[in-house]
Amino acid sequence: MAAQIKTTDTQTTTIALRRPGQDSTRNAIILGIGLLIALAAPYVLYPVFVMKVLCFALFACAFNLLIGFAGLLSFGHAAFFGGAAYITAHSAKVWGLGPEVSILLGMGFSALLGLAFGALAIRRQGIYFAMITLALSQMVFFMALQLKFTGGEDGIQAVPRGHLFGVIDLNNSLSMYYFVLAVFLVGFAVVWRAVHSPFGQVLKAIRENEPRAVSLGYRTERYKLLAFVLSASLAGLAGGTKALVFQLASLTDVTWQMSGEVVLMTLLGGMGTLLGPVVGAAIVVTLESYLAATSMPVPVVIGAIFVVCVLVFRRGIVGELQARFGRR
Amino acid sequence: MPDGATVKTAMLEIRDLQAFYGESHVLHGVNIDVRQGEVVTLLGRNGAGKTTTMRSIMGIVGKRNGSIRFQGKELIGMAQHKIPRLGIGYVPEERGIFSSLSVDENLMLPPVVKSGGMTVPQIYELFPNLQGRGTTQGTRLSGGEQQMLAIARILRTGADLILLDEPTEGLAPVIIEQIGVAVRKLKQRGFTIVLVEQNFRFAATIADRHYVMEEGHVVDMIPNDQLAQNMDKLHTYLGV
Amino acid sequence: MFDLLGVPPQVLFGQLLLGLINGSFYALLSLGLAVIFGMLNVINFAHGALYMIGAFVAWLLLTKLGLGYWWALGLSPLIVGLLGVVLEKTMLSRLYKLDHLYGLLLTFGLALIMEGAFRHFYGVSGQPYPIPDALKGGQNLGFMFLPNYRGWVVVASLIVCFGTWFAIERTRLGAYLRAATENPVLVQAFGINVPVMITATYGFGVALAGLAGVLAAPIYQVSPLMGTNLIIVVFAVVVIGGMGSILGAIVTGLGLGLLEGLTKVFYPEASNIVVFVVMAIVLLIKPAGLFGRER
Amino acid sequence: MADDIILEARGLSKEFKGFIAVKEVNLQVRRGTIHALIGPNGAGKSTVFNLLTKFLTPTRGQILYKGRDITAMKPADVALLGMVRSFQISAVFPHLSVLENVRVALQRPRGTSFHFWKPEASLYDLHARAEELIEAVNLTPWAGHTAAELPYGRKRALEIATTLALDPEVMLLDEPLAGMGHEDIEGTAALIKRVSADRTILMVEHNLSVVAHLSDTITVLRRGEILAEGAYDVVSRNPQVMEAYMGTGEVGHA
Amino acid sequence: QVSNNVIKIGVMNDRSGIYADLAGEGSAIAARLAAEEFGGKIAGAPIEIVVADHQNKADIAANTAREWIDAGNVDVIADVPNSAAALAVQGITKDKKRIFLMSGPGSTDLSGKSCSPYGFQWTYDNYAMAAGTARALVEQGKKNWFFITADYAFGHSLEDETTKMVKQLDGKVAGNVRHPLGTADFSSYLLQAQASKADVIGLANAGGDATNAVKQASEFGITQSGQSLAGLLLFISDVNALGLQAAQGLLLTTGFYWDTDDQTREWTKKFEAKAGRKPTMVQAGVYSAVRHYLKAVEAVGSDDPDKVAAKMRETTVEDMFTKNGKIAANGRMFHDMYLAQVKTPAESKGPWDYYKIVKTIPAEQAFLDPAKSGCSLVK
Ligand SMILES: Nc1ncnc2c1ncn2[C@@H]1O[C@H](COP(=O)(O)OP(=O)(O)OP(=O)(O)O)[C@@H](O)[C@H]1O
Ligand SMILES: Nc1ncnc2c1ncn2[C@@H]1O[C@H](COP(=O)(O)OP(=O)(O)OP(=O)(O)O)[C@@H](O)[C@H]1O
Ligand SMILES: [Mg+2]
Ligand SMILES: [Mg+2]
Repeated sequence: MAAQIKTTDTQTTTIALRRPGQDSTRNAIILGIGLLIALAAPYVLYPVFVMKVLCFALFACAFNLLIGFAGLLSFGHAAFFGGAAYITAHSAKVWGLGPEVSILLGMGFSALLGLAFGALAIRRQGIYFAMITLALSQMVFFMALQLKFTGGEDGIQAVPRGHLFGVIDLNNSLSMYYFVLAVFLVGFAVVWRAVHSPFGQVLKAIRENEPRAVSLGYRTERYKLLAFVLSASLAGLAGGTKALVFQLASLTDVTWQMSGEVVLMTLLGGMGTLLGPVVGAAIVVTLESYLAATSMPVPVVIGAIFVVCVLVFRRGIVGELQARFGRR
Repeated sequence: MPDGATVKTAMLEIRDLQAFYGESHVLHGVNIDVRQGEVVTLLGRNGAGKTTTMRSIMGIVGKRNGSIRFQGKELIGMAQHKIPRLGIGYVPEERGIFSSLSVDENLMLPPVVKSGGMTVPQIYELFPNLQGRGTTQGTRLSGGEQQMLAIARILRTGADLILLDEPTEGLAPVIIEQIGVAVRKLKQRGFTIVLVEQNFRFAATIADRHYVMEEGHVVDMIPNDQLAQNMDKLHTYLGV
Repeated sequence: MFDLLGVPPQVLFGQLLLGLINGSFYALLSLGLAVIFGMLNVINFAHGALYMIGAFVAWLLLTKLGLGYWWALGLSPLIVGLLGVVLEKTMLSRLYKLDHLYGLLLTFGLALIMEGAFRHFYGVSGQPYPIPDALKGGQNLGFMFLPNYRGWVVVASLIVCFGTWFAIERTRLGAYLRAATENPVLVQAFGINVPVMITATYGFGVALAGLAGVLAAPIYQVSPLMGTNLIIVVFAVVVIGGMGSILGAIVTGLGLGLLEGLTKVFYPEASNIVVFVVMAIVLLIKPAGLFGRER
Repeated sequence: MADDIILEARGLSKEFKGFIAVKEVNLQVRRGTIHALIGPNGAGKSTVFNLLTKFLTPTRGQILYKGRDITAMKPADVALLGMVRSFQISAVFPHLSVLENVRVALQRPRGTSFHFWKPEASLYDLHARAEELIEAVNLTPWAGHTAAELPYGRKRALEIATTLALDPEVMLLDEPLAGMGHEDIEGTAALIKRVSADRTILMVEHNLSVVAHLSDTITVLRRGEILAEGAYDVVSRNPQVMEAYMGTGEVGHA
Repeated sequence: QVSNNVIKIGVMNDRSGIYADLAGEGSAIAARLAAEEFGGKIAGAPIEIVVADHQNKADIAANTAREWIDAGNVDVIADVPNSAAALAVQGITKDKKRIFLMSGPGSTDLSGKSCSPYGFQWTYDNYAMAAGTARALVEQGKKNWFFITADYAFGHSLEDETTKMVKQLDGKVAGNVRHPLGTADFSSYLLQAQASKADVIGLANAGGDATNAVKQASEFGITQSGQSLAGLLLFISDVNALGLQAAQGLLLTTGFYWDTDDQTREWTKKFEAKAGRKPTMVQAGVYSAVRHYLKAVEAVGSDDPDKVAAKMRETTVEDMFTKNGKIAANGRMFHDMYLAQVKTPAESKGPWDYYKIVKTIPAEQAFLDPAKSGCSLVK
């Protein structure tokens, strides 16, 4: 026993937890730089490309909320992402609703879907949870394939971007860009806040020791379900936005490969880190568009990155950097 | 040390044992001798390194140096799964009952390594609680029953050196007495037993000698018959 | 003659028989998954890819070495099994101490690599593989024409399934395996060579996939994508049966084959979803699956 | 008198696939006392605990808490009513710091636990209370460490602090001293005594000297049934109890 | 005047997925063969060919197309199998006024309600494939049909087109069954088809679904028992994959067959030297379309999309792919199609000797009347 306490160590409770001042300045600097880059990006890079990165980054953040902070690996997140894309596209194209309403509808759909999935899947943990979400999302895939309104393998094409609040023309790619950036920032802020909220604390506790959390009076299933619904809604937000960016909703976004891709992004960037998914998404999207022009077989490269990440690089890029530079 | 290790054959000789968990150096040169047919206890506070000593013998700590000889064979460097086959049985502190196995399967799991182990009826006689529970899932047994099962399954294997890590933890006094009886019986049958105990009153009723450990060292060895004289010393060691 | 919901009984018998045949495929594949999951706690996402490789090995043996079906039936599972052993030794074995999800992610990556590589080298339209001469032709059962080869597939997979079930559930081996999943260190401390046992298990589970691949080769196109679609359904089968339950995998595999067969007659639009619907219902009632243990 | 009974079990039974673990147990715990549940291993003590806190559903029988029937409640709801348990095997949140461990319990009564839009800083005002509790179990030097780093005995102490944070009316402690070194036992026993001042404690413990020292009432279980009940002196002289549980007393806990 | 002083052709298709065999690198080779005929240069501007893998994802296709046009100076995009991807690219090329030469995609929408003044659908479309086969079979007296249909929009439309044609010619449909995409086992559906006693079993599906269905049909002895099997969208690469043993007797429609005449054989030799296999109709179509485009550029002396598109429409297509091909207002290139029957192993003289051309389907019969296509460009 005595062997464990280093008596020289003069730890006191006041320095026990995080040091809010220092931490938040550092966060503020990183976020500030990130924001500057994001604001300038469309003048340097191809705007649609950056928008795609943002959509996937938001998707990955949503996914990360679940795996990184609630310890639940969903292998069916494509259902929310792609499902919302269809709803948004349909609302905008067929019902002629405005972009903001369409996206909200898509998001609402994902939230409901998340509630349904969650109610079924939350009862199991770990691999079981992953398998169940995967199977459920396959169901959504087949429905998307067979239902009339989704347009089968053609998807919903030529979705109008419309006018934001009826005023701002989103066909202008810069307005569209800043709209997407705003959506992303809102989503990101929600994730950030949720993680560092009273709710986030309980979620962590549940991940660590569920029976104990129950014995303290937490109805853990409800917390997990809320986390799931939150994550699904944000994934839907990302999917709906993407549908407007590309003006199309297609089957690609509901396949299980898409669910795998978001796992890869999060893993590569760093699970359970806030910026990790953003970095991961940027890398994967860049890589995919780069590989498209080479003769390298894309799945092999993506698969290899997966394997390398799992074997030697589990903390992901951001996780690795944080470990190196001593941040918790 | 005031023992005549040469009088009887030394069954287990530990010399200058160092053990590590990753970076942390836990054992700093442990020396222990156990002779054939003896019951030896390791006493010491939480974290003194008792469990680690046992795990070192079984080859399941991260890294170990020094020498551990069992019946003349060096265990350090030997493949892990060969060590028990030499006739060493281990009952871990956390009991290690398998939840995916029934009580019967748990009992029958460790392979018999030597003849002369106890039979199942003999085991039931020793631990009546286990009788009739064969199909229950292992970890559904109560804490104490699990402890009994953990000991019982090693007795079946015929191992002649048995390492018991805190066999009385969480047991009712009456069961502790039973286990004491069992250990004495095993001793009579010629088993050699190394026992980790916090409960030295219990240890005193069954052991021949006591090693006292502190922060990864053996700091003392007290033969059981000199226990009375050394009571004060022991109290300071153990902080009773 | 009476009709059942407009379907003549002959057709119904035929469909049931076909369901059984398909079911035996599911059973064989989910058995391999269940063995691996039960013992290693790894969801082997690469199972479909290895099934595909099993079929491809058979095809390569035929076209490159001129070795026919019966050779392939022995060699192909062996080769796939060896591949499994290599994967386990070099990669999977490093992950056991971590969250089991990493096993899933690793095998997911491996599946992408394997499928991608075969796609790259052999294209996607697939390769033809003939039915062995001894099993050509078929039997007219009155209510349907049953190709001999299909009959053989059912028999072969049922034998393998129940053989495996027996070996694992009714012998000491199974107890070792289950115990090793839970606490490998302790089982090792009982004198059992756990790493070798785990490697062998993975090799065996994967070899089952390879075997299924060979059995499938003469029926389906030997194509790099053949495993992709199947595997998700097989996952669902395993979830319904109760993950890690050998018997569950077999029984559910057969049962769902039958159910799917019936759906194809009465409501074909739903034949792919039916498995998932059943899964949802089962999970509502029995979260651990039909034969699963709550852990 | 009846008002004095805070927790009561009537005809409580639990069967596991034909095996009767708990049989017709009638238990009355009086408000403000320390009530010990002892008995040989496998007597059903933990099972009774699990039944009372609803981690298991009784096969038969009724559970009354403050006169209210809670037989059909969920475990989390029981905790909300003020009856909180500890576990036989230590239960902490390993990767949270000691302070956060306690804070998680403290934040629960606030009703903001679903508030994912509030900052963590909204919880900082709980730190003072958390530090008090940590102080009470002598964990102050460890407050900033993650729970996983604590030695076993300290984890048990942390668990007690976390339980206390809910300020429960009834605390159920399952073998709170198991696995503790001698140096910790006394302190923890004293702690239990101290916190019992304004609450009721039901505990399972094998360490008889502690049981003797602490408890007002002792219930002895054997094979799922109540064998004896009363004060320590009475119970310990009961020959049946001696036979079933205490033995000759010479190897008892130090 | 050539923009940026280079004529840049972007060949976009699936290079590793399900369309990689029928398009893939082969389409790029075909485009290069076309460029070579112009000496790699027109009006002093070099012809450059870039490729991209759209991975069958419409968003990647859209993204690549946008980037090619905005940042990569690509003048013309070719191929793009996978209708979803092609529709996405069509939208972009229409907006940005770039010529789009579709060889791979089959959706009739591309020259129908989603047509574009810059989009040309070259090789085939689902209507031509389905209607061609249906007409030929019904005219042979096989009037009673049963469909095994992939249960999504593509399969439905293939089935609809065929049904219309069958009914129009006084045939009838005995029944149909719908299977999900990616079905491995067709035995159950085949059994139903067999029980229907129809003359023809029409396979309204594609790729792996179609090949598995054909293979299992032969296992269950469908063709031996007198029913005909019609693949409504099958390519020579599928037949090659199936092997003649399983595919023999199958009827299908194709826009090109390498062994038609000396010209096709000669071109095939050049293609095979680079690709290592015979061309599919999609690959041959890429060649023809790119060649026609380049000819128009040469003629106008500029790569201005409006002028080039107009020129392309004016001139007839004359090459080894087709004689007297005409481009209609909706962008549909009208050329003769062929009804082919797969040879038996005995009839075949070697690898890729797969088809007997049973009949030439004149262009007007093969393709949908532009007036009925729903394309707004048709007055
Ligand atoms: N897996 C491990 N990793 C790192 N350190 C460890 C590990 N296991 C034990 N230790 C440390 O090694 C030291 C010795 O531990 P050991 O378990 O041998 O003690 P012990 O004497 O058996 O104590 P107890 O009475 O609590 O069982 C302790 O300081 C402990 O914290
Ligand atoms: N889920 C279960 N399934 C089957 N039997 C069970 C289950 N849970 C407990 N039991 C049995 O019920 C009896 C009572 O167990 P319990 O854990 O309550 O004992 P206990 O009095 O707490 O013992 P200990 O002091 O050893 O912890 C034991 O015989 C045990 O094997
Ligand atoms: Mg220990
Ligand atoms: Mg207990």
